[in-house]
Amino acid sequence: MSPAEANAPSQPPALLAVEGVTKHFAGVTALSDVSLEVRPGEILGLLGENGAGKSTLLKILSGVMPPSSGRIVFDGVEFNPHNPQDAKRLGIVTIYQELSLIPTLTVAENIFIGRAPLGPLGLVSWRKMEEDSRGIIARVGLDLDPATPVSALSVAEQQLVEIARALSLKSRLIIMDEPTSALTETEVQKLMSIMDRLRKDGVAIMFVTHRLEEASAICDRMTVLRDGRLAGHLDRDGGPIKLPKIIEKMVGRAASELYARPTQRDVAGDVRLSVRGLRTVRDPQAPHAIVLEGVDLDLKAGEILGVAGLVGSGRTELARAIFGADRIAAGTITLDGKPIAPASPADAIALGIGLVPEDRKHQAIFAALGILTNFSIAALGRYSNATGFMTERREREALASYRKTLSIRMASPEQPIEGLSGGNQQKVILARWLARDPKVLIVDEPTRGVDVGAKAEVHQILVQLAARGIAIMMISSELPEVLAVSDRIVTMRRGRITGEMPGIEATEEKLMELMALDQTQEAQNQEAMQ
Amino acid sequence: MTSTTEPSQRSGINVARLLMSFGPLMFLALLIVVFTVLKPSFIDPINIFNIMRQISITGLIALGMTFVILTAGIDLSVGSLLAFCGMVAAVVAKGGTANTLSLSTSGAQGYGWFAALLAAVVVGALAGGVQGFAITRLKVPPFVVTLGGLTVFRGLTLTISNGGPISGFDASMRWFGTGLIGPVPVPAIIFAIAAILCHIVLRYTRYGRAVYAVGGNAEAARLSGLRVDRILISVYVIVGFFAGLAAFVLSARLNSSEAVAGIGYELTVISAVVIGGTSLFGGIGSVGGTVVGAALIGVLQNGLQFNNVSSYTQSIVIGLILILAVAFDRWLKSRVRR
Amino acid sequence: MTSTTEPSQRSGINVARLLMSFGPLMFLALLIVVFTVLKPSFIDPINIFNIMRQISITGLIALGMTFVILTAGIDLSVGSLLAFCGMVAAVVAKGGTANTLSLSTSGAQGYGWFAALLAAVVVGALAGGVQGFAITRLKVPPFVVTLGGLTVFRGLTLTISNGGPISGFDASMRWFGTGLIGPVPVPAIIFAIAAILCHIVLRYTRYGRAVYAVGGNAEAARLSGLRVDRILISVYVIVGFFAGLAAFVLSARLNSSEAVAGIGYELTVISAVVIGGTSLFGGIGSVGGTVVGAALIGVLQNGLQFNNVSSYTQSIVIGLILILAVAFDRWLKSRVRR
Amino acid sequence: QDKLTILGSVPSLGFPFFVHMLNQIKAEAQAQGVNLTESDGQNSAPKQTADIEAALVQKVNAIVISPLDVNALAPAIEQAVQAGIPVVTIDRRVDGVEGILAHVGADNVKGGEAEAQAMVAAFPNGAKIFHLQGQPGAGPAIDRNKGVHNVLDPLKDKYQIVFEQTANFARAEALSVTEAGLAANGKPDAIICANDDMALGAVEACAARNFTDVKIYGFDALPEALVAVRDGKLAGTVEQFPGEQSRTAVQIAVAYAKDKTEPKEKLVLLTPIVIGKDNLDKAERLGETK
Ligand SMILES: Nc1ncnc2c1ncn2[C@@H]1O[C@H](COP(=O)(O)OP(=O)(O)OP(=O)(O)O)[C@@H](O)[C@H]1O
Ligand SMILES: Nc1ncnc2c1ncn2[C@@H]1O[C@H](COP(=O)(O)OP(=O)(O)OP(=O)(O)O)[C@@H](O)[C@H]1O
Ligand SMILES: [Mg+2]
Ligand SMILES: [Mg+2]
Repeated sequence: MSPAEANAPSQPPALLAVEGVTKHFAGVTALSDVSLEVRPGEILGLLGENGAGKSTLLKILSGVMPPSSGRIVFDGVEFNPHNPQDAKRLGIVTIYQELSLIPTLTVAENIFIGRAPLGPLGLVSWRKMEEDSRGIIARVGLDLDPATPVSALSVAEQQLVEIARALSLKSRLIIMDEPTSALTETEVQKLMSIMDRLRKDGVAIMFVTHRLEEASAICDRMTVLRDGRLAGHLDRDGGPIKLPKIIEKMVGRAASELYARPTQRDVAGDVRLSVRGLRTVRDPQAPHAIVLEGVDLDLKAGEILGVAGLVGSGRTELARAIFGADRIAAGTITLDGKPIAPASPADAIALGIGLVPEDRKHQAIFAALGILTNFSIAALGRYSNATGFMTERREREALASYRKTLSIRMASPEQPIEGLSGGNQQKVILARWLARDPKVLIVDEPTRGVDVGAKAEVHQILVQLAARGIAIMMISSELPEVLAVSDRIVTMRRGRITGEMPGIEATEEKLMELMALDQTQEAQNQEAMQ
Repeated sequence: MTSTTEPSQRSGINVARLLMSFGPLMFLALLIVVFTVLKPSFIDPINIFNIMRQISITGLIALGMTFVILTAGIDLSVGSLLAFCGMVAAVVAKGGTANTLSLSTSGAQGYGWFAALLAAVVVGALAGGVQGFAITRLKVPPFVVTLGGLTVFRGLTLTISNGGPISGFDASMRWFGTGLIGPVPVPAIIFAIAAILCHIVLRYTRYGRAVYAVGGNAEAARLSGLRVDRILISVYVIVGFFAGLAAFVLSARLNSSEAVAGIGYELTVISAVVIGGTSLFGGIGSVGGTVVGAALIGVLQNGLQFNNVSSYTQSIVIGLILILAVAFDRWLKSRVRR
Repeated sequence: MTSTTEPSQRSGINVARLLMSFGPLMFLALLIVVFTVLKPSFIDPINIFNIMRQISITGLIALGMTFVILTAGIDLSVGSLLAFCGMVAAVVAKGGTANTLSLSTSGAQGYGWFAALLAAVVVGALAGGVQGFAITRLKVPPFVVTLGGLTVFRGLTLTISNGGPISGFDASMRWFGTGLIGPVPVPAIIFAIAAILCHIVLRYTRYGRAVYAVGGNAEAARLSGLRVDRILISVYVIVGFFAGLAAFVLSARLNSSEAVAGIGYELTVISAVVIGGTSLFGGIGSVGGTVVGAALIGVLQNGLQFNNVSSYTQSIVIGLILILAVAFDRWLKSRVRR
Repeated sequence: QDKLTILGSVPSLGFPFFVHMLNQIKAEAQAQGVNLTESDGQNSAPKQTADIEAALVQKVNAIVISPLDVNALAPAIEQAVQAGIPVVTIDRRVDGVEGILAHVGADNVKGGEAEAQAMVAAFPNGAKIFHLQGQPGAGPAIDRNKGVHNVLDPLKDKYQIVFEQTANFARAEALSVTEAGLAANGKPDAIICANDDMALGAVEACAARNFTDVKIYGFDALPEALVAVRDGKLAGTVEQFPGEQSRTAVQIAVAYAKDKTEPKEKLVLLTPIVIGKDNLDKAERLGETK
């Protein structure tokens, strides 16, 4: 035990102190004079709206980028990391918001990147590496072959792998930038208990999330950022920090209720989209994809259908199959009573179906291209004239209006979208589909990485769209969100629909039960199939 | 950083700023100044027009290549395809494969320049389309398909002409290579018009947006409803078309179509595009950049020849300056933010 | 999920499975069968050894190129660098730049084969290092840097030798190009050993895995604490080293270092790597694939020559078969899962 | 009994000169009633070496080869000689290999000298000269360059080479290079080119500037160049009699392969001449220009 610690038993000295850090980007001040402290054995929540500067601060701490000014002290010594390795050497381990796994390498290799276990002759021992990784990923509740390439994993699985890797490193400070954004309840619970254990072992954790319940449940203290400035600190005072207090600090005014349960809306619409006996086959290119097994589903005009399920339940596959992105083996899809067979997303879009995919980085954004291009790409026909020329004025006007309604924070329409915070990127993608005005809109994790305020706005928007008669299918791993906006909810497990209920009758408990059907029964089903 | 670009400034034309922010252009200006100081006659209109005529051949292909590289593709076959289209144009222009050697225009009794031009661009576009088809349907990477194309088209060309050239076209065809409009060489005018059209297509049309999107993220493009395969095929058709057009102009200029034409052009053409700032990984780049890139190479070669620098030294200098030009651009970009 | 490959199968050698899952290898086998049926003397050991000797030069460079391409880089300078290193080796072996044309070995009074070899590989590695430095520090894309290198090294080579060859090495040096160990040509043995070493390095060392990581996603690799710049520089050093080694073997084989050696090798070498399944976008590929790719090209050329196919037709056939080989591989991969 | 088979190998079929050479070899082989295995060196010494190796495996009865590089091809030729296969070299002579059956050639250095001498004869009072060289490093380019300089260097005072550049044996490049030369140096009296393709490129460049009286000299006497000579566009081109060389070489090789007939001469050297308007009939390929 260090002498400093002995001196102040009640209040251990800070492991990390950030003093007046400022960071400018081209034309943007992302952080301005931010100070905070993290002590060993505590979980510090770092909260703030999209674009508040959380990720920027964390990147500075992990040596990804230098601050424009300010001082960082780690373990009593001034700390100027020049690259991620400098931070790593001191025991600062980071889980980045944008996943930073190497897609072409296997799970095992990603976990052991740069430190593969060596066997005789000093050569890499693949056996040991894969064995060890099996144990490491099991800690976060993941059960897959470590020899699988990461490119074959779902976003959630990738996130778990990344968490597992971070946890397997020797660390004194773990920085987690939205580690739970793609996870469902079960995995989140598992992560929480691991974080708790780490805290007891004296590890300091900085934790960023937009799911405030999570933050409230686990954080000892919170630091809140607003527009790149420090908005204040919150302390656990006996009980967990209350949500309204957090929200007030974040947005600067008292908050209304977070997830307003919908009053029962009268969804009198006809069945718009109908799916019968939908099956998919294993695709050699994506051997780990869930195979759908006879899915039946109806989606009415003007209705929001929530789809709940655990990671790997096949929700994404269902969405992709309807959208024509994956091949269908059997089954029928009808739209407004007419059978359709979209062979590609282009077909589906032409029929009036839209999909906001779950993997923003790989499936939705054009990172280097401007916001304007990103916005209009699915509606090029709408913003061009008969001769194929873009009508840029209308395009810009449309973007400007969505910028206002969705409160997208951006510098200019030409700004590359990669310069936006994650939540703002998500809003641009939503705007992309709103601009198409689809008949059926499928949103897969629509609020992944979106802050509370904006999340409420997104929910509002979905409800408004539904009110205009659009049929909406919303896949979400956040049960409160599903409960908040769905008129009707179906649950999925292992490629099947396992239950259905009206939104107002649903509770988290009921849904959880349907999502996680009896495991042994499930195993039997599996055997019977083979 | 401190000085943010105001939106209003963006649309205004500000030459100094443009120069400052686009390294290759600045480098080009610098080279012209240096060569002019070394030998003032460098900047004689006659030499400038020479340079323009010289870069027009590879420049035309580079325009097409810009489309291809924007989609993160590549086309190595352009040099061979140029030779192939040129031979086709010659056969049409002369009315047969007979190896008519006369350089005099009177010997020609073929189908005229228009048929020759049409044949060249149609064959080029078709050949590009076939390659695009192999890329999208057979899922063979562009590098491999067009490398195959490189040897296939050369073999076909040699087979058609049995290794020899086909020479001697009529005056109306030759005009496209050697004619002048006012003082300006026709090939330079063709190149300029094509560059402007390409710029407009890429910058102001749906199709252009789609090309950038496919190069920026093909999967996201597909999920946004773009017909990615069609767009990919189309860019190879475009570069093939331009190879055909360039072939026609080159044959008209040389009064001869040679089986050995265009060897090594792929590298010159790709250099022009890449020096102009287009990323080989797709999604980033512009026609303006390509024009500057082509001009940079052209000025460099001409300027060194102009000063009768020995060919060995020329190689060394050209290599170093290409690297420097791009390094300088990167350095500028890292200083001045977009 | 239901039928996952069991780990035990992974290490076991299963030729049929390997063939089935790796298109180029199957294609290679097929070609060998076809050529043997056409002309049984094709698989005379002498011819097989000829092929092995023939592919060893570009094969060696392709090994180095595999490292480069795995990082999503490219090296276009290898052909020129080969000529440059060969000339350096010749100067060292002959003890001076005197354009000693005599083929008699007695004329040589230089520093011996070892010094020549050392000079070639050191110069190659240094040249690669300089290019790697320009790529990482000046942030110039590999394509541009090595394209510059292509012309610079050629210019330097021509300057050293004043255009001519340097010929006539002593028997000990020549052994590396023409000697036999048992019935096996020395170049083939050098290639085999180098291939095995490269395989081990890439597959079983941390360095090798880091190379894959950098190619898979450079930014993620940096975030994971890898020294990306150092790794990038190292792969250009490696390919330079192999260009030097190949230059030495080639000079020894031809008993002459030529200023025009290696022209166009970059495409052959890159083809071998790409046909072997290495992705130009980095992160995916293997040394085994490269060896198969090099062999495929070598067998194809030799086999066609063996059957007296006309040179023009050869071009056409080679181009088509390269495309087909890769298409076949893609087709297999889309059917059989890894 | 099986027909004899010979290998005919040329440096590169990318150049019309060698296409002609191979065609002549082919024709003569047919006339002699032997099979011919063709080989295109593709401008690469290893490739030409590999072709010889393949031919050795196939046990051809004789080899007729125009080596891309006299030094680099020496080992392969030596290998053939050691395998007991008669080798006849054309055009370029390989030194240092014992046992080559015969060499039939016209020296490129001599050709370069002839070309320069023709120019000197046309301008007895001196001239301003452009010189377009071949591909740097290539054998013929080196030799022809040497020949030109052998003649002109001693006459430096009268004959100034004001512009000397490579155009890589290519017509398009020669056109560009000549344009640059004309812009930089004004009109020359003569342009000496290391092959006909470049000469024809130079013709176009001069024509575009209306410099029709520049005397342009080519090399190889390709049919196209002969036409240009006839039309007065080229002042001359160097004839090396590749057809005669090739046919003679095949005759020697076949005679030996059939019944070990030793050639009358081991070294057949044809003297290169410059073809001008007045001696067009001496050109080997005049017939092809009809
Ligand atoms: N590379 C960059 N270039 C320019 N601006 C940037 C860059 N990275 C971040 N910014 C800007 O800095 C601000 C803070 O971004 P940051 O990513 O830190 O937000 P955040 O708090 O993590 O938001 P979110 O919750 O959405 O992830 C934003 O306005 C963003 O646009
Ligand atoms: N197009 C695809 N390519 C490769 N793998 C895919 C693809 N689509 C889905 N998968 C795989 O399907 C598996 C299960 O999908 P996924 O986990 O997305 O289902 P889900 O029910 O949508 O769950 P969640 O969205 O919560 O992650 C994952 O292992 C993922 O890798
Ligand atoms: Mg963030
Ligand atoms: Mg999902």
